[in-house]
Amino acid sequence: MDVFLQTLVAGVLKGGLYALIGIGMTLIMGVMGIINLAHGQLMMLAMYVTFVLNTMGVDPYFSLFVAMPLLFLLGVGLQKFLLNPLIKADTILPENQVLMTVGIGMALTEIVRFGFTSDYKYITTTYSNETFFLGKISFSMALTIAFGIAIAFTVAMFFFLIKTDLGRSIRATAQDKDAATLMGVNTGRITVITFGLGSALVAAAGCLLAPVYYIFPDLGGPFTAKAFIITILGGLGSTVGAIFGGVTLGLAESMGATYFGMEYEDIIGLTIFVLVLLFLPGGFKRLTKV
Amino acid sequence: MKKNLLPILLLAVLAAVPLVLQDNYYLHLLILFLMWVVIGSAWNLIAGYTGQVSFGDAAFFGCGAYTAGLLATHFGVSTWWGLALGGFTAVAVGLPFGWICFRMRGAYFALATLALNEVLRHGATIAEGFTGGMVGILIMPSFVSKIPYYYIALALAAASLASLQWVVRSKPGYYFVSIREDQDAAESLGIDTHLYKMLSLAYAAFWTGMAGALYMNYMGFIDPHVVFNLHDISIMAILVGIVGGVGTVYGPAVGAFVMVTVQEMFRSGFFGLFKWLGAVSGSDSLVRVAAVLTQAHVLGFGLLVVVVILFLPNGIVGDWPKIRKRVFRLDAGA
Amino acid sequence: MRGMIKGASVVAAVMLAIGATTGGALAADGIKVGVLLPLTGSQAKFGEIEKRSYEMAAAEINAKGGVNGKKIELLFEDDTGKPDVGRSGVEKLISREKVPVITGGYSSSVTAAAAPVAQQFKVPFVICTGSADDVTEKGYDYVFRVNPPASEYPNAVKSFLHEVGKDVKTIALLYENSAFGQSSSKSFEADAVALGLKIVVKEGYQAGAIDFKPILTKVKAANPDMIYMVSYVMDASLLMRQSKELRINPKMFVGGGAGFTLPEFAKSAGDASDGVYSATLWVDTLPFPGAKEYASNFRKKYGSETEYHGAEAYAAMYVVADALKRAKSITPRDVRDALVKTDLKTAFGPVKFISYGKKTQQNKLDTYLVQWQKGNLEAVWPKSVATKKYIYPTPHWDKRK
Amino acid sequence: MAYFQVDKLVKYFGGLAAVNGVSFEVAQGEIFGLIGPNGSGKTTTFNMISGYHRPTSGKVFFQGREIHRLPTHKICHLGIGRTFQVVKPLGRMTVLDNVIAAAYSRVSTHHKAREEALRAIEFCGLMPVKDVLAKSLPIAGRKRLEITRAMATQPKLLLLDETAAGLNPTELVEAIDLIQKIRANGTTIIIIEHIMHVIMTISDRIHAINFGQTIAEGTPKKVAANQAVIEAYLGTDYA
Amino acid sequence: MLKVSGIDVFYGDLQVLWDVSFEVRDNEILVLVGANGAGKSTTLKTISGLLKPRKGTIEFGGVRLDELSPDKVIGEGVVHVPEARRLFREMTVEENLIMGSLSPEARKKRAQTMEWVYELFPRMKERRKQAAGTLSGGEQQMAAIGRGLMALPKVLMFDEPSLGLAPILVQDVFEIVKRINKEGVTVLLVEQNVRQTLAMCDRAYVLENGRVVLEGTGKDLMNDAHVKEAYLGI
Repeated sequence: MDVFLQTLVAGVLKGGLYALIGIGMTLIMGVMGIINLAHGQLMMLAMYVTFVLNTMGVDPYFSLFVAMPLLFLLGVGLQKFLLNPLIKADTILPENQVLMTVGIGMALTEIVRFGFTSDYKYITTTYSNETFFLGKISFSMALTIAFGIAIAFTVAMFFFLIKTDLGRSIRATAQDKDAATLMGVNTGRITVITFGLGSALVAAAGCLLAPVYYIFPDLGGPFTAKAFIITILGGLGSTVGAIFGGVTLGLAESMGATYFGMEYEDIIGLTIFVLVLLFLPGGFKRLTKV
Repeated sequence: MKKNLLPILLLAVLAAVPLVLQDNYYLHLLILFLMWVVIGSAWNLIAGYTGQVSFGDAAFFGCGAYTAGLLATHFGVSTWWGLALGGFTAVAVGLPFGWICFRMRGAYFALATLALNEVLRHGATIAEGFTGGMVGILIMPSFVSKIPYYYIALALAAASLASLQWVVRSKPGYYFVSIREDQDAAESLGIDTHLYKMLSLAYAAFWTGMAGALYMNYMGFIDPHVVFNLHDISIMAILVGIVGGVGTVYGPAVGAFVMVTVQEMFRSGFFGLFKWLGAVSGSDSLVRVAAVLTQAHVLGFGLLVVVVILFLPNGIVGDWPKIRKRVFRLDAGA
Repeated sequence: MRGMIKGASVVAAVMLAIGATTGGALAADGIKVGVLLPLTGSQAKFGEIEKRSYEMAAAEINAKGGVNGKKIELLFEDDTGKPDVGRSGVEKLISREKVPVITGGYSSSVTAAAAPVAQQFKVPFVICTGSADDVTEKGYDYVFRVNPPASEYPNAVKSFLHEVGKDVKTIALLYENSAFGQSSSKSFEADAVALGLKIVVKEGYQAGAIDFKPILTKVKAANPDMIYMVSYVMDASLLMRQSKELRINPKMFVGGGAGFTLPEFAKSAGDASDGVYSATLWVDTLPFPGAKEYASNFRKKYGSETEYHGAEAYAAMYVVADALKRAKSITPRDVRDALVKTDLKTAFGPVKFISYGKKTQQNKLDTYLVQWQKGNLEAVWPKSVATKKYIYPTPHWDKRK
Repeated sequence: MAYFQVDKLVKYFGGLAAVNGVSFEVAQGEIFGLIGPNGSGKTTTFNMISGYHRPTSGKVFFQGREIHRLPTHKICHLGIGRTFQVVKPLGRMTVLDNVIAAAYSRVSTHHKAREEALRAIEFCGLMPVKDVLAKSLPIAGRKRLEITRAMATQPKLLLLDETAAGLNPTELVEAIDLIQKIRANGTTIIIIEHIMHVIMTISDRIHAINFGQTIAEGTPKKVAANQAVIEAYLGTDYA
Repeated sequence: MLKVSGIDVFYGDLQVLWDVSFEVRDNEILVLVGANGAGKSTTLKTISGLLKPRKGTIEFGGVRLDELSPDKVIGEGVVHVPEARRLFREMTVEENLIMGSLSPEARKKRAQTMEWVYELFPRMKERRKQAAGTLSGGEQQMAAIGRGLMALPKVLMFDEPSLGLAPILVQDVFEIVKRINKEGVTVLLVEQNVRQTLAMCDRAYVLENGRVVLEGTGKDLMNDAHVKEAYLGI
């Protein structure tokens, strides 16, 4: 029972972070209909920002206030100058934008490698190694804080999308771009803002992950994959779906690691991904209608 | 007939290369180039002609390589059997996959291929007893000289290009392009789109698997990370296709040449040009430039992707008229 | 189309021309030694340490008159950590640069791909780090290895268990799914079974996991006497941090080489690293000639710490130079013959290429056990080289200050 | 049994019925018009006949055979060709290649396919533009290409979906001529058309639907006089 | 007040409008009629800025609309209720209405306008928390019109509002259009439902193959021989 509960807690805590990673991707995919294969790389970049700030004595949680705006601007720039121009390009492969994100991801990784080498960087804080216990179940302090902040961000995002004109415009663009244009939404600007927002959100995830994980240029790829699986699980453009997707993936990985073996962790994620694509296209969103 | 003259001429030149060029280093690069011609052309058929972009070519490449390697480790037969069977193993993996996943369209299919590759990679890593896991498979290459490998690679490349040319000019080729252009219209013209997508996938898997088997034989070493590699195989295959020109017969061949050259150029600091210049001129900064360039070779790759997609979305062959116009205009300006 | 081919052939011609002019250009009157290392890519950190060690050793040798008056000139080839690129590098060294001897070889896979090339072209290859067992089990007579193969890393652990940790009966075995992790965990498992120990948990994992709690929870439930981990530095640190979080209390935590000896491990894991043992191949306190000097010179020259990989490279350079000195002529064949007769005391330990078991031309070395004590890495086993006494069993987490 | 028959076809999308119990029969050699206002279910009916949509219920028979469960390509092979209301040219192929791709449904060598294709192109009058990329054709050319392609599959029954829409008067006359030529060639035709005088001129019989249901059937004259048709099609007089 | 002068419009390489000119006068109901594919929807899309004319100008109250992006056009008070409603299906009715009032001015009066819209369409008030995708066809049309009204339009352009509606609902829709017009909104209507629209409009233009072929008052056109043959007579 303890083993089960500990696994459950581990999975849910990890899932909260995953949700935050996924929500940026789900927004971008929902609005632009493209898969951003540089998503994890953006997170990696934010982690380096956190790292640099940390060497200057800034706590990782405060670096949220720097990393998020920075990555927002970067996302805006990428969308504006590299991705938007492709919409008009006449080419055989409609996946050009996706391939572009691959290129962007590679370039980001290598630029970082250039500046920081491949060495592992890490951030140790007073709470990095702290734990508290509920009964026999241990909770990592840093992961629990991260979980709390991640959920707070996700909820804030939810209300932003539901309650503000900008949020509604983003949702409207995702649902029907032309109609949104007719309502006076500058959809070009919306895609740019959305990419910025998605980048800022994944940057937040990076800041939260930094104290419990470590930092190296190649860490983006696996997280891009996770973000994508979460998005497919949750359904495009759905914040609530991203929470479901994140926690489901976190739980599946943890349970799989405990009861199958840790080497199957990634295979489990991939299998869920293919199964959902085949049998539940639209993800959880289709079940919950949110 | 005149159309075929140029490729035949080129083939003759390539066939004569080892007689003139005894340099193993260049032969090695040429073998890699020829291998990429095979992989790039195969990718081009499924992505460029049929319009089903694959992000998981490494899956088929790895199947071919592991077929060859496992035959050697488990049955003690020559890895050359891989060249006979590797392609078919890749097809055997590809067909059921395609049967299930071709109901997804566009980017979703692309990501399913990526997932296939990841599953195979993890599988090959975990199934240590069978595949040797990450320790990999090491064999003694059959030939000391590169020349036999060169001719085998050349034969594969020529055969794959010839088959590609034949395919695109026959019924399946027309059907593939029809599917790419408009799947609904294709259906109404009596095309079993699912079947023909599978055929296209089978073709691509076959040749990619063959290239994998060649790799095993030539390199003498594989492990899951080497052959089921997203960046080094799958993305490289896409780059070869895009840089050369998707949906053109010779595009990937041009792409393979450019990519192998560029890769080696960055890795070796423009073939030691800067180092040499530095040594000759005695300037340290040139040596440093060479060092920086070498360090940045993957970065160069990434930027190349960005630039090519932005400015040459149809590749060198596809956008050749555009390039020529630009270059001429530049000439005029200068 | 036609124009394009014309363009391509021009590029090819230029390429050839550049290659032709640069190839022999550096042939001064020195002796060229090829070095294959990962200088970019994810393994570049160690490639860099090894490169610096090679350069340091070569500078020392050249300062003392070089090889019979000729200076050693190092030609580095970047393998980027990828076997095919590594192979290109070796091909280039052999056929373009015509080097009489190659050394280096960091990752197992690159080394495995490069060794047959050296063998086929009959150019001696002195491996300094690549540890996959089978590279020296193929009977290659032009391949030499200075470092012990992966399967021998835990030898010191075995003798420690035999003499001190007699009450260790059950073991949990966690390893990264890499060539090194898989092969060394396999051989450790065989050794442990031979010692009559019971493996209660055996789990591989993909490097880079965020959360090891699921398997650690399982380990905790199995309550082993010893946890043996083959992990790279950051996974190692996470494993220890999370073991602490979960209050897992075996009698000893042992790292199987790789990440557990690096300073980053201790810094990143913090107090969770205290008391952790690790197998290692070298520490600078070992009584080998030049070991201390090497470490301190390295620190002086580059301002950073070296570790066993660097010592391997440093020693390999001396081994190569020694063979070049003794060789009848500077041809691959004669250098190889000289290498066979190597008997040299190096900073990394004595080097002699012998055959044992299935292995040929393999240097046989002891391995050591180190332990983190109050943030310092101390050699604790065998007793003959110990700098501090081992702390055994490791105190329970709750009982630490 | 009729040459071609549609029996109580029903198609629901979500909860809404797009087609709700349409039945008709077409005799061999006939030109059969299908009319109705926008959104009345005409194209959905075509989509069910040609296999793009599986009917929610109801059946389709062709030459005595049930075909409503067959995939689109099989239906094509049985001899039912179609054009699309929203034209679907294979844009980056030449006109000739478009038609060759279609001709391959009957022959398998390149030589024969090309021959067949050229014959269809000749028949439909696209010879002057045969080497032009399909995407650069103007709308009339695209409509004609749709027909040419369908003809190259050698259909016994041809479904034409708003072939005349967007054509100017000259082009209209040409289109009507072509349709009549196709019929004279022995092909049965079902045609959806909005332009009244076109459909009234060429149809032998007309079937009118609205809201997915049949409202009238008969000769053009009879249907044109039908009050339900006038109301549905032209709107009730607004007083 | 809205003046379209000699516009040529292309989809890629494909020309769909040739030299189209017409004007909409203050507070009238103007109808564009024509067959499928005649270019009616294209004309509306060009006015609202979704498409750019290669030639010609569009002027409204002294402002060149053809030089503005769609969001600026709506700011000028020219609002387009698109064909097939195009509601945001996953948003509630109320959210759809809010989406209509994004321009700064409309925003300020959002609450008021919404009251007005609910007055016009009491059904919408009942359904305001319901996802737009779950509404019936007629209700969706109401919501789409309401959404257009939320922008406080000076000119409201309707693209086939009767599409797919039962005759009784079609009548309702036209009733509403007339009512909106009476409240002071100029209406530009595109319809296939020729007889009814010609009966209710002030003036009309006939489009054929991307060209204006006829213009006149609704009555005149109803009696025109060509119109009779092509659209009314059988």
